Amino acid sequence: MTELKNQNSPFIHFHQKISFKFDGIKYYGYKGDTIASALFRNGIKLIGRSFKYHRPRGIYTCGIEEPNALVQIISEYSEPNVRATVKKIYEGMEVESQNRWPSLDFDIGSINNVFSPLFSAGFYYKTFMGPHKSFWKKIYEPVIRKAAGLGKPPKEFKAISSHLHHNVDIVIVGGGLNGLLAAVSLINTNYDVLLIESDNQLGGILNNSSKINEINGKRSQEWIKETIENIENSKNIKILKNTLVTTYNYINHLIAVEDKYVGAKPAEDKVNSTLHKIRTEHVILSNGHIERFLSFQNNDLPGIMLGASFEKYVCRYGVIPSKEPVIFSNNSNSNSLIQTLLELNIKPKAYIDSRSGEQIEGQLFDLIRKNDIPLYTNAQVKAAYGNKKLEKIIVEDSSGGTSEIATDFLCVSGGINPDVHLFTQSKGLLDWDEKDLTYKPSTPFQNTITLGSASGQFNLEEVENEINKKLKIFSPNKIKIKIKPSTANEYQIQKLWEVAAHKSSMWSKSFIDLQNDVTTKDIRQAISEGFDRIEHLKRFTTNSMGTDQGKISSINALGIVSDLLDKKVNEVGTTIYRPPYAPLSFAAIAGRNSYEFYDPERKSPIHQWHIKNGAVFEDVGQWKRPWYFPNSKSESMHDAVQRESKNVRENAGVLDGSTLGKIEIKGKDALNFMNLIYTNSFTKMKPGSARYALMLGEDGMVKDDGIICKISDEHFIATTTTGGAANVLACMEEYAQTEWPNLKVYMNSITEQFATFNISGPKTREIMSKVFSEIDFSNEAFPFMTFQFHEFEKTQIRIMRASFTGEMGYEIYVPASSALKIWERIHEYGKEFGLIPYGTETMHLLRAEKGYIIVGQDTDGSITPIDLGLNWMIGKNKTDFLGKRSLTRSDTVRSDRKQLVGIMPTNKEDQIQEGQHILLQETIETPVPMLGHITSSYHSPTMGHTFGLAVIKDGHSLIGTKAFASTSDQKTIPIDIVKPIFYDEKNERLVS
Amino acid sequence: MLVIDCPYCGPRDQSEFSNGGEAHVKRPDGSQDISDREWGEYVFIRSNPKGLFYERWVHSHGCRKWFNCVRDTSTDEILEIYKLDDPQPPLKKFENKIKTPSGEPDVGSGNFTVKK
Amino acid sequence: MKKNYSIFSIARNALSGHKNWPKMWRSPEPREFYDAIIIGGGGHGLGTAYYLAKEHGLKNIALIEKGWLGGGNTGRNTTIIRSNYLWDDSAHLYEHSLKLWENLSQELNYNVMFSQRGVMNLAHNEHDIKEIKRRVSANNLNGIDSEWLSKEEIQKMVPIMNTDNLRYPVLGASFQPRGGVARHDAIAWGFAMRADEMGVDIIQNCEAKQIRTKNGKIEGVETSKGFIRANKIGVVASGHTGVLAETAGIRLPLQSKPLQALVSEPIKPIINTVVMSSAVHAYVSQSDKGELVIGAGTDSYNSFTQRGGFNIIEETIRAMVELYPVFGKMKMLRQWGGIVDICPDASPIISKCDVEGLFFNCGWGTGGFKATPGSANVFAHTIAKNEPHQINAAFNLDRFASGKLVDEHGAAAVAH
Amino acid sequence: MREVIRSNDVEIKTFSTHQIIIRGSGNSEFNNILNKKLKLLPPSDNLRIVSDDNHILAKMSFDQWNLIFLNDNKDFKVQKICEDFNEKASILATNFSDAQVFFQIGGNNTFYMLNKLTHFDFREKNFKAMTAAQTLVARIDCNIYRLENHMLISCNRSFADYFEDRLIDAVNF
Ligand SMILES: Cc1cc2nc3c(=O)[nH]c(=O)nc-3n(C[C@H](O)[C@H](O)[C@H](O)COP(=O)(O)OP(=O)(O)OC[C@H]3O[C@@H](n4cnc5c(N)ncnc54)[C@H](O)[C@@H]3O)c2cc1C
Ligand SMILES: NC(=O)c1ccc[n+]([C@@H]2O[C@H](COP(=O)([O-])OP(=O)(O)OC[C@H]3O[C@@H](n4cnc5c(N)ncnc54)[C@H](O)[C@@H]3O)[C@@H](O)[C@H]2O)c1
Ligand SMILES: Cc1cc2nc3c(=O)[nH]c(=O)nc-3n(C[C@H](O)[C@H](O)[C@H](O)COP(=O)(O)O)c2cc1C
Ligand SMILES: [Zn+2]
Repeated sequence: MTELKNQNSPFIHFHQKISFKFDGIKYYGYKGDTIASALFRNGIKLIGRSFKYHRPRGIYTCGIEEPNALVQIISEYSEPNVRATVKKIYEGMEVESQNRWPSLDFDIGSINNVFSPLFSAGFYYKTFMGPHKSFWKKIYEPVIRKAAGLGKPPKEFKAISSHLHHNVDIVIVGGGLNGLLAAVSLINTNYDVLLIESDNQLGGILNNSSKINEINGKRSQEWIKETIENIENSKNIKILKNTLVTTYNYINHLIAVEDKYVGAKPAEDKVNSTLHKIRTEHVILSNGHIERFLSFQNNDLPGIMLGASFEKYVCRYGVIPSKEPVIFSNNSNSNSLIQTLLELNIKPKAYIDSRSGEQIEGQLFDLIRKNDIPLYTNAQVKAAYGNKKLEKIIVEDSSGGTSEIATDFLCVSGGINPDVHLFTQSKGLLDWDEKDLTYKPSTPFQNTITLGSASGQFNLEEVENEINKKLKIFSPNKIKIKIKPSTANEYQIQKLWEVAAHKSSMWSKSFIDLQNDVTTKDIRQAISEGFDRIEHLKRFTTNSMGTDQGKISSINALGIVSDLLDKKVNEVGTTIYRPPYAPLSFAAIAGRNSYEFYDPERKSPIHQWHIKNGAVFEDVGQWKRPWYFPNSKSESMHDAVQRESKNVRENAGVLDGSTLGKIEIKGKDALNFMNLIYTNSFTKMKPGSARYALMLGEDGMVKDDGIICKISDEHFIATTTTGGAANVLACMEEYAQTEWPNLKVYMNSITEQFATFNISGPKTREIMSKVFSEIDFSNEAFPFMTFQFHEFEKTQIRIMRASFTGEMGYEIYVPASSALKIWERIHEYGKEFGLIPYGTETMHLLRAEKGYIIVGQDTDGSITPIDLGLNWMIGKNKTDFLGKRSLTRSDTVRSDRKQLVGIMPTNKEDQIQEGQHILLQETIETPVPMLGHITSSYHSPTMGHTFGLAVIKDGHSLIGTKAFASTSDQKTIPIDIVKPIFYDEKNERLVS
Repeated sequence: MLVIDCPYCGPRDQSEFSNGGEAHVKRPDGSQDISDREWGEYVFIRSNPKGLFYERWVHSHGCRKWFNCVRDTSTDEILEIYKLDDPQPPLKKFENKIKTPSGEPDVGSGNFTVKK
Repeated sequence: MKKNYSIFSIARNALSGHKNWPKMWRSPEPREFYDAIIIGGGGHGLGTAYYLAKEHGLKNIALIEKGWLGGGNTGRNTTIIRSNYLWDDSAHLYEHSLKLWENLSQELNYNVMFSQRGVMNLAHNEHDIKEIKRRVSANNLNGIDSEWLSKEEIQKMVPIMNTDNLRYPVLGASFQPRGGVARHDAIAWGFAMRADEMGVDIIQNCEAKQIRTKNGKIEGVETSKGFIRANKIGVVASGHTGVLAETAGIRLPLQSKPLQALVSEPIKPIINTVVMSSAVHAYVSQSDKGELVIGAGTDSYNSFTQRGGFNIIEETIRAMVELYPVFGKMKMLRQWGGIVDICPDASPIISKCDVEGLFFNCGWGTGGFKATPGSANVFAHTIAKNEPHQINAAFNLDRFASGKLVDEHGAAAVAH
Repeated sequence: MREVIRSNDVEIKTFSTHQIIIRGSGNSEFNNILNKKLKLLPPSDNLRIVSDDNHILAKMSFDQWNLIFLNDNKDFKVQKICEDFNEKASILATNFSDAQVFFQIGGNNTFYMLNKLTHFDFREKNFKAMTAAQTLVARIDCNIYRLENHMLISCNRSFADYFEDRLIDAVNF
């Protein structure tokens, strides 16, 4: 086959040959070629197999609307479902066809075509149910699933993609004729303008067809060049090329994706694509139109293509898919195709038009006559035939006579639609145009202006007028433009939704959705079964659910349905256009917010020390916390925790508690405010003392806990849980602003300002006295639950006597910049007393022995303070605090609620397991009634066996009785229900 | 993503804000003697209109201030933003402002892309 | 006419070019009066009508739907089905449903393609592990299949998952083998067809506008097709239930929010089970057509626009590519939203109310598809008997006054 | 000041400095107290910055002022200023010197680089010189100060490593 070039195409670099592989065979194309245009150059027409029937398929379009020519790009981590009509080739590219086995030419799956009469719409709902239901799981489903999908899964790849936000005044979507003109009108105005074009060339229709030869007396390419220069020189306009707008959200929020490697292999270490997130005041949609196809028997054969696409291959890509194509149309959009071909001395083999001779534009008529092109008017292509490619067509004319035309190529045009996808995404409403037989934008919902084809304005004489009128609100530069079209100015079309089938058989098919193999027969069947709402029809037949979302076919389907139901198309409606406009890469959406930046890591000021000392970390929210400190590589977590715990009980240990939330509260009404926020009363509390406090939700359930330091009635410092820090501050702010605006109070988070070290154990006092030698740590000078400010080496620190482990202890609050210095000092002086660092797991174990709860572990949002046995923490005389009223609801006062208890295995060697449940019976016959569950459980080095905390029904009165705990292997162990305290019940060690 | 015009900072992307649900819900204070049911209504029940809605937002990643607005939940359009101590604007004021008749169409009408 | 579907009926129809299939359901005009009206033609509503006719012998029933059958959340969800819920009340309800799912294709003679490929919930930190182990234990004691999977077991089942090399590593998972996915539209259509066969009037494009009551009793409902009298009304309108309840003077503890989902382009099978992760918010399964069906989150604000912010999609996708590095080269084909009605305790309401003859089935939030047959079944019982089935007794409206919530928030992976 | 990166027409340095967060009513008494102490009249317009050789004083929202010390100061001196403010019950002054780290960003591509990380509208007409803002940058809370010739961004200390990595990444990709 000789290569057919249109050397006039300015976009193809004919001197730059590029080699690439398709299904393992090497081919050549030129720089600028898409995979599709390059394959045409090489005479390849069979590109893939269809989804359901595995029918041979070729290239149907020349752009993003392509339903058929989807390929796998092996050389880019095997990216599936790439449109051959968009993706440009580069040296060394490897492409593979999809959905065929063993080969494209001989595909076993095509046997489906033989059985196709059985695979009617929705056939699977009606079959695969017998003879027994087990057949579904064992036999039918695996077979169905195997057939799924088009391309193969891609390979692992962490693509680099970045995001870029824009804030502008006007976005112009589409840099075709109208987009360029809109930009020109905004040159040097006060608006920030972004002009976005999906192609790598501006100009749109001017590049893709010969419709317009001259603008303002210049050749159109010359005009484009000049225009772009003018736009680029204007400071207020920015042009983004290779950027596809995919999403038009509320408040003019647009998402667009920019391909950084067009016609080149993406580099692995550079940004491959950019996701633009654009916020603008106004949007101008000048994104053009889409040509639709025609339905007739076997309209899917390779060799059949949209007429405008054929023209685009010739003009834009400089390749001529066929030397003697037949053209079949019902409208004037293909007129310029004939013009284009004749200019290249190519004579179409025949022109078939469903319109009558009188309806056809005079200009076209003359052209056809003059060039002696066989003309069929009032005629339709009834069927196409061929083996894996088009060989002949059957034409029926007005008299009902048929004739056969042998041909390898057929260009079809069923009319054009404004590309309304983005407009409807923005929630603009469409209206059916009975003359042009298409939906057109009607009422915009946002500040949206549509121009040119995108507005359904197909008359070239109107361009100047439309722009000047619609952009008036911007007081723009006035556009003066003289367009010299090559063919008719006006658009004209005749209704032809479907050509009746030629000799119809069980196997005959006219496709309405090429990708999903939906035929017009399927549409009829759906209507007959009662799926007559367009949304039902879509879901029942899968029409327009492919990767092309029915861009070239959905209007035809609407037309057929409206005829079948005898309704106006407007009454049939459309299915919903949803984002994205075209499939949008996951990598682009993720941008840099994934992988190493998935979520920030928050680090304590002495994080590096922990790393150096071998800490194993635990994720607590965004924080990294030392979990335990193994003393060697081989020490297990269990051993480390037992060792750390024992050491704290016997000597001393120190924990980095810097992640605890810390809030400073101040103001005239601070006391009042704190009394409302927490269950406790702080009224009688002495300045300088500290108190354990609970915070509830309005539903009465425990939300957070912490220690409150009272500096004065006007000034408090509160701690919160690590996970609850942000919520507690937000909650305080909310109530201060919205419920009690009269209370004069301010709060600041000081979490980040201070590091917190919790030191505890019997040797603590000695260590502290060494570290801070000026401070008197005696019981009298520094009693339990008090705090003091001190100056240490010219920085202010706060020390509080409190403990979460059950041993006597202190919490030291030091400014973050001094943290490491003081932490190291503690270790230095503590060494001789056996001080070690310990992690969160040991802290959890020790506090559980002491019966202290962890909010979120021993509570789950369904536990009140009363359930926890913490009635004493509720300020009895307070008239109000968050959640107070909820504590007296009928369910919260029930005595048999789930309550916190301790549990011990009756046989000490039994293991109590966290998360298991408490039962009254030994044997498990499901469903078995559960009393509640084990919230915490550890092996205690002090007691030498496991123990736990549990919340169980009526727990408080069950203390002293026996029950059973389930185990993860579905057995039970006998347990004793005990008070939730296992260590130093009298608090002697705390106050010592 | 909405753009919300914070009365203190100016228009910002919605990602900076947190939603606080219905506005103008008065918390019964502790001295009030109310039934379980009335209290339950305060804790759990908020209006949920399809249409004009008094709503609270907080500029949580900005100035941390709370404010109110009137938003149409059928279109997401924010019609007025006002500070906590500003008077509650009467809904009458907005009734005609919504750009499309029903705003966002009814669930599953399937026809809403088309002008009737 | 009873419709009997099998490969033989298809072959027979193939011969006549599939032109003579019977209609799935009639399109009747509403009568003046019905014993019971169901408002809302989603799976729950259609199922309710079906069970009312089938199990309670009610003859004079109408179902009114403002748009098209199954066009609400039934037609737009990620179809995850499981019953491994934490609390006894929830577990019994969802397990009741799961059992019905297992026989539904046969019962309806319509293939709902319930695919029991298993559902996995990932744990990403110590807290997740604790929650999940607790839930697995509760499930087992309730007789529900549920197991704890180690990281190695997960890797075997889902080899494409990145378990270690991510910000929140995968530490384990719960797995319910009997869970899975189903064909969402089919259950609506199947219920509708069989309900219609038993004489239920299914009326589409009929919007309930105002529920009319008199002296604390139901009178009927004002619709876009006129006023219809009824003895009993069951409201199953999902996101719109709160709006309808308000017309009868009932305030429900519901907030309606957009919940989004998306599908990728179709590819050959790569993931054979359903994987959910609450911590990083990514839910995925692969449909029989080949798309990845991915569930995202809700927007923070109330809205009836069936769409949400792009930020929600972004959150989900970045978690997806982190968990599954092979998805970096995948593309999103379509994203959409549905309006879910969310209850404060993340559990549904299946209850009567102060108005005699008025019943609600709502609050399913982000996870009611799995409950479709079970919820419909016990709701039909509640309407017919005027009192709850023991399975839905806990899901009453009184709980918001008494405080006896069924709080599924604490339980990891409430959603979907 | 430590240089973080200088590339692609962006220059980023990082430093920590003393800072006090002052909460109060903004009434004349409040202004007087600040003015007396600092010789700076607190801005009354929201998000405005006033400065002298040693201080930046920015009004961050209607009841918060951020006081940043540009030159090295002694810890105890700042602590003293804090305590002096705190003498008044109606003022809460918090020493924030260790709570945040600062990044100074300059160069022609500053906004382009930052807009990879934030939606914030840096256009002159919406964010004039000598104004401040609180917003999300790289998904975390930041304060931004637009000075005459460069920007200052501060974020919480625990995020410092992360934020620095994000800035470098944004310059490079
Ligand atoms: C994106 C998404 C993902 C989800 N994923 C899952 C999942 O994986 N697993 C799971 O179990 N659940 C999931 N869910 C939840 C699940 O879809 C719903 O809980 C369930 O489908 C609700 O069914 P329904 O029949 O109650 O409601 P719907 O199907 O919404 O039906 C309600 C019907 O009422 C109609 N209606 C409303 N107002 C009126 C009126 N005034 N008059 C007449 N008719 C009216 C509506 O048009 C609608 O058809 C998901 C939901 C969404 C949105
Ligand atoms: N008389 C006739 O038969 C006839 C037929 C068709 C068009 N016309 C006329 O031709 C003119 C066409 O000019 P035009 O400017 O309307 O269209 P155009 O085709 O010249 O430009 C549209 C541009 O938008 C780009 N685009 C499309 N979707 C995009 C997206 N999502 N993101 C970014 N870019 C996108 C395209 O790549 C293209 O360059 C119109 O004035 C029309 O009246 C006449
Ligand atoms: C499980 C499931 C799978 C889907 N698969 C596809 C698909 O392959 N192609 C497609 O275009 N849409 C698919 N959709 C999305 C629907 O087209 C549609 O967007 C969704 O049902 C919501 O309806 P709406 O967009 O009409 O509002 C799927 C939806 C669901 C729930
Ligand atoms: Zn603000």
